[in-house]
Amino acid sequence: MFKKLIKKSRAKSPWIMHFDCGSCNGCDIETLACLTPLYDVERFGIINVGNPKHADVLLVTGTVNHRNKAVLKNIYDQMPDPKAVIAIGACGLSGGVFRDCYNVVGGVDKVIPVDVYVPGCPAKPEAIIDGVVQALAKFEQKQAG
Amino acid sequence: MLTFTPNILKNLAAKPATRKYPFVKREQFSGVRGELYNDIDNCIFCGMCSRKCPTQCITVDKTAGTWVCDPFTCVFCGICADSCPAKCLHFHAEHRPPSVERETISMQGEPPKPKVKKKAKAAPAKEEAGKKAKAEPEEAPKED
Amino acid sequence: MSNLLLLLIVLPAIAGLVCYFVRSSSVRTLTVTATGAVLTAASLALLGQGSFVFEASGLWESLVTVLDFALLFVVLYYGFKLKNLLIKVLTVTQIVLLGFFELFMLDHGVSVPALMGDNLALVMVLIVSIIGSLICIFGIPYMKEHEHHLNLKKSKQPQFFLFLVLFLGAMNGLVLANNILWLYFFFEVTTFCSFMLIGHDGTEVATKNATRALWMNSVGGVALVLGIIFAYLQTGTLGIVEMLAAGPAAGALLVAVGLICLAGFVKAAQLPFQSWLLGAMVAPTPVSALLHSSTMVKAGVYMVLRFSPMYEGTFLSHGIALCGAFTFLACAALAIGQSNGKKILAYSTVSNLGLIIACAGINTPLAIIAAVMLIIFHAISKSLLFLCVGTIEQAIGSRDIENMRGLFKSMPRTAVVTIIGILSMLLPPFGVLLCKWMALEAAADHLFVIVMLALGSALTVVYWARWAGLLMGGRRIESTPEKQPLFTRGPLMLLCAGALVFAFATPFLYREALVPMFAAAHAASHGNILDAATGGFAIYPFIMLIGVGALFAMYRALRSDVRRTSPYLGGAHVGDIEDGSFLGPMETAVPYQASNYYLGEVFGELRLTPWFNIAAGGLIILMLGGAL
Amino acid sequence: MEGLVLALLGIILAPMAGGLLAGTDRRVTAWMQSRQGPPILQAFYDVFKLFGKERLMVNRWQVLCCWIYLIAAALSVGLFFGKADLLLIFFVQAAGAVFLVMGALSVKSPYSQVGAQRELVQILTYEPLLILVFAGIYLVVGSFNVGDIMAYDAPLLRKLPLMFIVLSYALTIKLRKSPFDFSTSHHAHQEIVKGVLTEYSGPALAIIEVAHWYETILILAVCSLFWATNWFWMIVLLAATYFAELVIDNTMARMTWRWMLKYVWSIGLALTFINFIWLHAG
Amino acid sequence: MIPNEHPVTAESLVSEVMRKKNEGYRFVTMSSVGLEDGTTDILYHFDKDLELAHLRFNLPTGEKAPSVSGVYFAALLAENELRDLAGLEFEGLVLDYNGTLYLDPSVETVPLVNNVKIVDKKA
Amino acid sequence: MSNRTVIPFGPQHPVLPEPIHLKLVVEDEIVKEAVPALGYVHRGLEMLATKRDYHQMINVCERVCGICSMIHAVCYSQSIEELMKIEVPERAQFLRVIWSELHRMHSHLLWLGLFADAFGFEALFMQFWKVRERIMDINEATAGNRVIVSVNVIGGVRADLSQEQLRWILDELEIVEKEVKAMENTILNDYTVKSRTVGAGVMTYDQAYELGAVGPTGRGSGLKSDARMLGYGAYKHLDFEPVVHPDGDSYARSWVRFHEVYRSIDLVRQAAAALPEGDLAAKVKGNPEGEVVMRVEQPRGECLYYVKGNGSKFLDRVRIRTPTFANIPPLLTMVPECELADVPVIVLSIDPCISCTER
Ligand code: SF4
Ligand code: SF4
Ligand code: SF4
Ligand code: SF4
Ligand code: SF4
Ligand code: SF4
Ligand code: SF4
Ligand code: SF4
Repeated sequence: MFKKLIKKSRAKSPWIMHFDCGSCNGCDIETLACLTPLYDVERFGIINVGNPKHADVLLVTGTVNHRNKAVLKNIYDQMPDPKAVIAIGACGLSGGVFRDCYNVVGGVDKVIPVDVYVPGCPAKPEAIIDGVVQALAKFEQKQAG
Repeated sequence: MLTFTPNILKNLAAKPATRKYPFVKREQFSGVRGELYNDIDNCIFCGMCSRKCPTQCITVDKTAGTWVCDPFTCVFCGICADSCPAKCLHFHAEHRPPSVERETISMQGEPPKPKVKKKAKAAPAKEEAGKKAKAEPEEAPKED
Repeated sequence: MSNLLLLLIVLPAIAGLVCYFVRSSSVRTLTVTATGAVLTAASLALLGQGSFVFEASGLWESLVTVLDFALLFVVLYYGFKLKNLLIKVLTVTQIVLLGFFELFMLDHGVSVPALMGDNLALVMVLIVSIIGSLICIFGIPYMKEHEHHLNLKKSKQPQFFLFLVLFLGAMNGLVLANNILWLYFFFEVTTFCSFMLIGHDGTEVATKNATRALWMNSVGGVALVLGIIFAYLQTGTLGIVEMLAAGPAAGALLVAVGLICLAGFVKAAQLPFQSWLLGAMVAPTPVSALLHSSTMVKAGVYMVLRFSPMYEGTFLSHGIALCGAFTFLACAALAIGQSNGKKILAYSTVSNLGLIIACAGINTPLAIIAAVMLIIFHAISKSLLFLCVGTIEQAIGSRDIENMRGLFKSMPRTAVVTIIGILSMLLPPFGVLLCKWMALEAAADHLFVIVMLALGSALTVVYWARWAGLLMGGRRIESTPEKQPLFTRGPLMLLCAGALVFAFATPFLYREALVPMFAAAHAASHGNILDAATGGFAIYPFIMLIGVGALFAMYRALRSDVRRTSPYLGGAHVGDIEDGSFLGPMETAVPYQASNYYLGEVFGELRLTPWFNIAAGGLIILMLGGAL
Repeated sequence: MEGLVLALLGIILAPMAGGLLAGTDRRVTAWMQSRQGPPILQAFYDVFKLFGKERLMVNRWQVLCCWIYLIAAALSVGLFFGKADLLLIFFVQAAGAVFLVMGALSVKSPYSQVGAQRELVQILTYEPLLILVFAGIYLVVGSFNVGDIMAYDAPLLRKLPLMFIVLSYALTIKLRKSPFDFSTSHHAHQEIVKGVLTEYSGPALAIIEVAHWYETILILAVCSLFWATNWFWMIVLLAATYFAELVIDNTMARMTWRWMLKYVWSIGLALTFINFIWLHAG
Repeated sequence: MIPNEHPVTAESLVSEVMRKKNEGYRFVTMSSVGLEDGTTDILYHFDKDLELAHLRFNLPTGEKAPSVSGVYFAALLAENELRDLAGLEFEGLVLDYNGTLYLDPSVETVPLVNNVKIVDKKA
Repeated sequence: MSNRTVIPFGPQHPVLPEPIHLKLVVEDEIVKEAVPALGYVHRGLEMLATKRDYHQMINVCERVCGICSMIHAVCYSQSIEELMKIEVPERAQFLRVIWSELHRMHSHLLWLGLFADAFGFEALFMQFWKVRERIMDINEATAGNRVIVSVNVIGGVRADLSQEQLRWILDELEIVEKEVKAMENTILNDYTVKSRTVGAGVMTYDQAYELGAVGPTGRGSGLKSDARMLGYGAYKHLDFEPVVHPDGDSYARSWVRFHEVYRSIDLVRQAAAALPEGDLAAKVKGNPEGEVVMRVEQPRGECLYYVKGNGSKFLDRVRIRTPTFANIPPLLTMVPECELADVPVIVLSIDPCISCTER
C-alpha cells in the first residue's frame, strides 16, 4: 500500500533543480518561465528547489565547460535516488553553436547520464514541460525494471 | 506596506492566466521555427544548407543522396532554409519533441542525376525515409 | 545528631588541614576521597533524621565569636597586604560594628539554638556535601594536570585542597546556622575561602580578581552586619527560626531583611555585583564549579530564600522579584555576546540565580518550590558543565566554544555528556525547565517580571542551543577512544547520570518531598493552588514521552542504511566529504569556517554592562528604599 | 482518560489537517499569483515521495534531531488537544525547535549554519511574544490550562485584541511566511538556499515537513482559543487569520532578521503593555 | 587604424593612461589582437561624453605589459581576461588571478594563440 | 577564534540564475570580504570568429546572451556593415529598433521579476513575468522564436512586420503598459520593498564614473550616459532622452529600469509610426577588412565590439566588451559591509549577465 502511494506520489511531485552549465541564458529564462503564471508547472506538483539534496530532477542547460563539469558532477552525486537528468537546449545536448569552442566539453551526457534530451535553442517552455513528463515516465520504467 | 494587495485580489477574482499545456495546446503563430524537416523529394543535395549552417550540423552526401541533420546541435536559426535554393527546408510550428536518447535525422533521397543511380542503402532513418524523388538536373548546385 | 553535624561542619576543616600539612599526594587523594564519602553519608543520614534544632554549648558560641574576629583581622591583614583601601575600610567597618554589637547591644544571657535543620537547610546540605565532594574529587587529577601545565617547582596543591575542602564545611555551617551570628561567621569563611581559591594561581589577574571578590563580598558582609543589628533591635533575638516565627515584617525590620537580602545578592553575584564571579573564572576549573554550583553563590540565594516569609507580600518582595528578573534577563543577554565557554556558564549561573531570586520575590508557594528545585537542578547541571568545560579545555587547550566545533569527532564521550548537560539546562523533561515553567506560572500576575522572564528565557535558549549544536557533528572515529583518569570520568558520569535520573524523578520529588514540605511550612491553604497550576505533574508521564522519543530517534539515527554525502557547498566542494572545504577563487581550496553570531553591536559585554549595572543599582535602591 | 483520547486524536488528525492546509495554502497562493496551482493533496504527494527516497545524510545527528523535532511537535499538539497547560505545551514545542537548530548546527555547511543562527533569532523573537500571549490569557482566565480557557464564557478576542496581533506575529514567523522567512523559506530563491533544511533530504525532510504541519496546527489552535465560545466564529476567525497571512505573504518582501528583532519586539512589547494596562483598567 | 587612436610605448603607457584619466575620460575596456609577426596589439578604449579615444600599444612576444589597473581599477578584469585568453602578462596587477580567471587547469593551450601551451598556472 | 563564516556563494546557487562563485566572508552576516571566481560560463566564443565565416558569426554573437540577443546581433552587424560600407535600408533600421526595444522591455521585465525574487517577493516576480509573456508572444509571432529571434543579417533584417502585426503589437503594448503601471506603486513605493532596496549597494556619481559603470547601473548613480544618444541606426530619427536617477542605490537602479520600460514602449510607438517602406536588406558582396569599434546600448548598458577583418571570410578578431563586464568592478566595491541578505539584492541590482561577461 505504502509502496504504491510512494510510487504514485513520485509521479506527482517531481521537484526540479536547474543548473546552468554555461548557457547563454536563453534556455535558463525559458526554464524559469515554466514556473511563471502562463506555464505554471506547479500544476504538476513541480517545485523549483535550490539544492540538489532536495531535487528529483536535474535540469541542465548550457554547454558544460571545463570549469563547471566538476560542479555538475558534484551536484549530481548529491541528489538522492531515484533521480533523473534532463538536458535542455542545443548547448546541453551537444554544445550547440559553441561546440567547437576550446572551453566547451559539449553535452551534459559527457559528464553525467542524461535521461531526457530537450532540443531547441532555446527550448520552449512547452518543450521543457514535455521533457519533464517524459522523465517521469522514465521514473516508472526504472522502478519497473 | 501591502501596496500589492489590489493586484493579488484581482488575480484571485480573475481566472488564472495559466495555459493548460499539454492538455490544451494553443495554436502556434505562423512562421514559428519549430521542428526542422526536409522535403527530401525536392532536395537537390547541393550542400548549401550544410555550408551556411552556423552550427555545421548538416551533412549532405551528394553521391549517396543522404541528408543528415543533428537536431541536438541545430539552433533553429533558419539560415539553412533561407539559403536553400530548392526551398525544400521547412519548419513545423510545433517544437521538436524531447527524446530519451540521441537521435539524428537522416534522410535518404534520390541523388542528383549526373551520377549513375545507386542502390540506396537503407539508412536507419528515423524520419520517414523519403520516397525516391526525381531531381531536376538543371538544379544541380553550381560550385564556386 | 551532634556527631553528624560535627562531621558535616568540622570534618572538612580537619581534612583540609591534613591536606595542608601532610604534603603527600596519595594521602591527599585518600583524605579528599574519604571526606567526600563521609560527607555524602552524613548528609544522607541527616536527611534521614528530618528537621531538628540544635543547641550548642556556650563554648562553641565563644569559639565562633573569637574565630569571627580572628577571621576579620586576617582579612584586614590581606587588605593591607594588597594595599586595598576598600577592603580595609569595609573590614574595619565590620569589626567596629560587630564589636560594638557584641559589647554593647547583645544580651548574652539569652541563648538561641545555634543550628537547625529544616527542609530547605537539609536540601542545601545534600547539595553541598554530595556535589561539592564530587567536584573536590574531580579536582585531584585536574590539579595534577593543571600544575603540570604551569611547571610549578613546589606544589601548591596542599593549600588548594585546604580551602576547597574547608569551603564545604563552611557551606554546611552556613545553611545549618540558626544563630544569625553563626551564619555571619560562615558567610565570612566562604568569602575568605573563595578569595584564597580565586587567587590561587598567583598571577596578576588572579590576584586582581581575588581582590575584587574580597571587597565586593565585604560589602555584603557590612550589609549583613547591619541587617543583623537592625533585626536584633527589632525582634530581640538572634535566632532565625524565631525571627521567621514573627511573620511578615514591616518598617525597620523590613529594612533589616532587605539588607540581609542585599548581602545575599552580593554572594549570589547579582547585578551589579556580577563582576567578582566573572573574575573568579581565572581560578582552576574545580573552583569555578564549586563556586557556581554548590557553594558560595548558593549561599546567597539561600539567604534570600531563607528570609522569604519575612517579606511576603511586601514591597520589598516585589523589589526582589524585579531585581532577580532583571538579572535573569540581563545576564542572558550578556551570555549571548560570549564565545568563552566559561563566561557563558558564568553568566548563565548569575542569570539562573536571578531566576531563583525572582521566585523568592514572587513568594508564592509555587514560586518557592520552583526556587528550591532550581537550586537542586542547577547545582547538578552546572557542576557537570563546568567539569566538562574543564576537561575539554585541558584536552584542546581552549575554552572558546568556537574551538569546540565538531568535538564529538575527537572526544565523543565528553561531547555527549556536555550536550546532555546543556540540554538539562533548557529542555523538557529536565528539571531546570520545569522550574522555569513553574516560575513563569507564578509570575504571570507581575507584568514587568513576566516580560523580563519571557525575554530572558528566549535569550537563554539561544546561547545554549547553539553551543550544544556545534558540539555535534563529525563521524565517530573508533580507533582513538577517549582516555580519562577514573577521577575525571567518575564525577562526570555520576553527575550526568544524576541529571538524567533527576529528570525522571522530578514529579516524585515535587509531589512527595517538596510540596508537603514547603506548602505546609509556608501557607498550607495554598496547597491546592499548586496542584491546579501545574496539574500536579499529572501530565508528566506524557512529556516523558520526549525521553522515550529521544531513544527512538537514537535508534533511527543508528540504523545504518544511510548514504553519506558532503555538505552542500554550491557544488564547489572538494576533498574528503567530511572536510567541508570548497574550491574558491584562483583554484585554491578554502577550508570550512563558520561561527555563531555574537552580535557585538547589541550584546557586547563592554557595551551593555555599564547600563545594566546602573539599571540594577537603581532597582536595588528602589527595593531598599521601597522597604522604608 | 478523555484527555488521552483527545490527545491521540489530535496527534492523528493534525498532520492530515496540516497537509490539507498546506495544499490549500499553495493553491490559494497560486491563484493570488494568477496561476492555476497544484492539487490540494499536493503536500501529501510531496511527503510520500520524500519518504520513498534514498537516505542521504551528512551525519547521523541529523536523523536524531529531525525525529526529536517531529516527536516534540506531535506531542505538543497532543498535549494541546489533551487540554494541558499552555506553557508546558509551549516548552515541548520549543524543545523540537531547539533540536531543529542543533541538527542544522551539526553539519559543516555554511548555509545550514547561517540558517541555524537565523532560526535562533526567530526563536528569540517569537518565544517571548508567545509567553506574553499566554500570560495575557492567564490574566483574563486565571489559568494556563487549555480546558479552563476553552471553558471561559466570553471570546478572548474581545479582551485581548492586541495580543491577537502579537500572536499573529508569532504565527507569521512560525509559518515561515514573508516578511519573516529567513531561516528557511518555502521558495528556493533565497540567499541561504534552504537554511536549516539545506542538509536534509528524502525521508528526513519529510519528517520535518510533517513536524511543520504539526506546528502550524498547534499555533492555529492557539489562535482558536481567542474565540472558543462558538464553533462558527472560531472557524471564521481562523480562516480570516490564515487568509490574512496569505495576503501578507504575497504582498511583502522578505525583510532582514535585524529588522525583525527590532520591529517585532518593539511593536510586540508595546502592544502587550497597552493591552495589559487596558485589562487592568477595564 | 581606428579614428582617434594614438600609439604608446611601454614607457609612456601608464602616464598616457593617467593623462586620459586626468582629462576626464572613463575607462571602457581593452582589446588585444595578435599580429602576423607574432607581436600583440593591445588597445585601450576610453570614453568621454560619448566620444571614444584609443591608445594602441604593441607588445613584443614574451614581454610583460605594465598594468594600468592601478590607475583605473576597472582595468583589472580586462587585464586578467587577456592573461587568460591571449596569454599576456601584466606587471603590477592589483588582483592577479594568474590565468585562472576563466580557465580550468584542463584547458592546456592559450585560446587565442595557436599551439602555445599554458605553463604552471598556480606558480 | 575569529567569528567569521565563509560562504561559498555559488557556482550553483538558487539566487544566481547563472553560475558564478563568490567567496563571501561574513561576520554576524555582515559581509567583510567578497572575492569572485569566474569561468563557469566561459565558452570562448570570440575564438569562433576564426572558425565560422562572418555571416555565421552573427548567429554566434546572438548567443553571447539569450536575453538581449537581438542587440548583440545589431552591434555585430553594424560593425561588419561599417567595415564593408554597406548602406542598411531605412526600414531595416527601424525594424531593428523595434525588436531591440522589445528585447529591452522583456529584459527589464525579467529583471524586475528576478529583482523582486531577490528580496523574496514572489508574487511580484510572478506578476512581472506574466506581463513579460506578452512581449515573448510578440517576438514569437513576428520573428519565429521567443528568445533568440535571429532576424538580423548583415545588411539588414530577415523578417518584416505587416501592418496588422504592427497594430497588434501596439495593442499588446497598451496592455503591457497598463499592467506594468499597476505594479509601479509596489516596486517603487512599498515600505517593505523600499526598506530592502533603498540604501543597498550605494555607488556615488564619482565612483560610478571612475569605475566605468554603464547602463542603468551608471544611470542609477546619475550618470547620463546611454549609447542610444549616439543615434546609431534609426535612433537618430527618434525622440529619446535617457532615464537617470541620482541616488546610486539599488532602489535608484530599479527606478531607472522600471521607467525604461515606459521609455521603450514609447520608442516602439515612435518607430512604428515612422516606419518607412523599403527593402529589408542590402546586398552583401566581398569580405570585411580593417578595424572597427562599435557601440550600442543593451538593456544592461553600453556594449562594445571591436572587430578586425583581414579580407577573408574569417575575421582576425572579434572582441566583445559587454555591459556586465564593465559593471563588475563597481559591484565588487558595493558588496563589502552589506548584509548577507542584501547580497542577492545588490548583485542583481547591476543586472548581471555572466554569459555575456565571460562569453
Ligand atoms: S541552446 Fe541556445 S538558447 Fe540554449 S543556451 Fe544554448 S545557445 Fe542559448
Ligand atoms: S537543396 Fe536545400 S536542403 Fe538540399 S542540400 Fe541543398 S540547401 Fe540543403
Ligand atoms: S552533425 Fe554531422 S554535419 Fe554537422 S558537424 Fe556534426 S558531423 Fe558534421
Ligand atoms: S536551423 Fe540553423 S542551425 Fe539548424 S540546421 Fe538550419 S542553419 Fe543549421
Ligand atoms: S523548393 Fe519549392 S518547390 Fe521545391 S520542395 Fe521546396 S517549396 Fe517545394
Ligand atoms: S555558387 Fe558556389 S559558393 Fe555560391 S552557393 Fe553555389 S556552390 Fe556555393
Ligand atoms: S522558488 Fe519560489 S521564489 Fe523562486 S522562482 Fe520558484 S516560486 Fe519563485
Ligand atoms: S549584457 Fe547580458 S543580457 Fe545584455 S547582451 Fe550581454 S549577455 Fe545579453
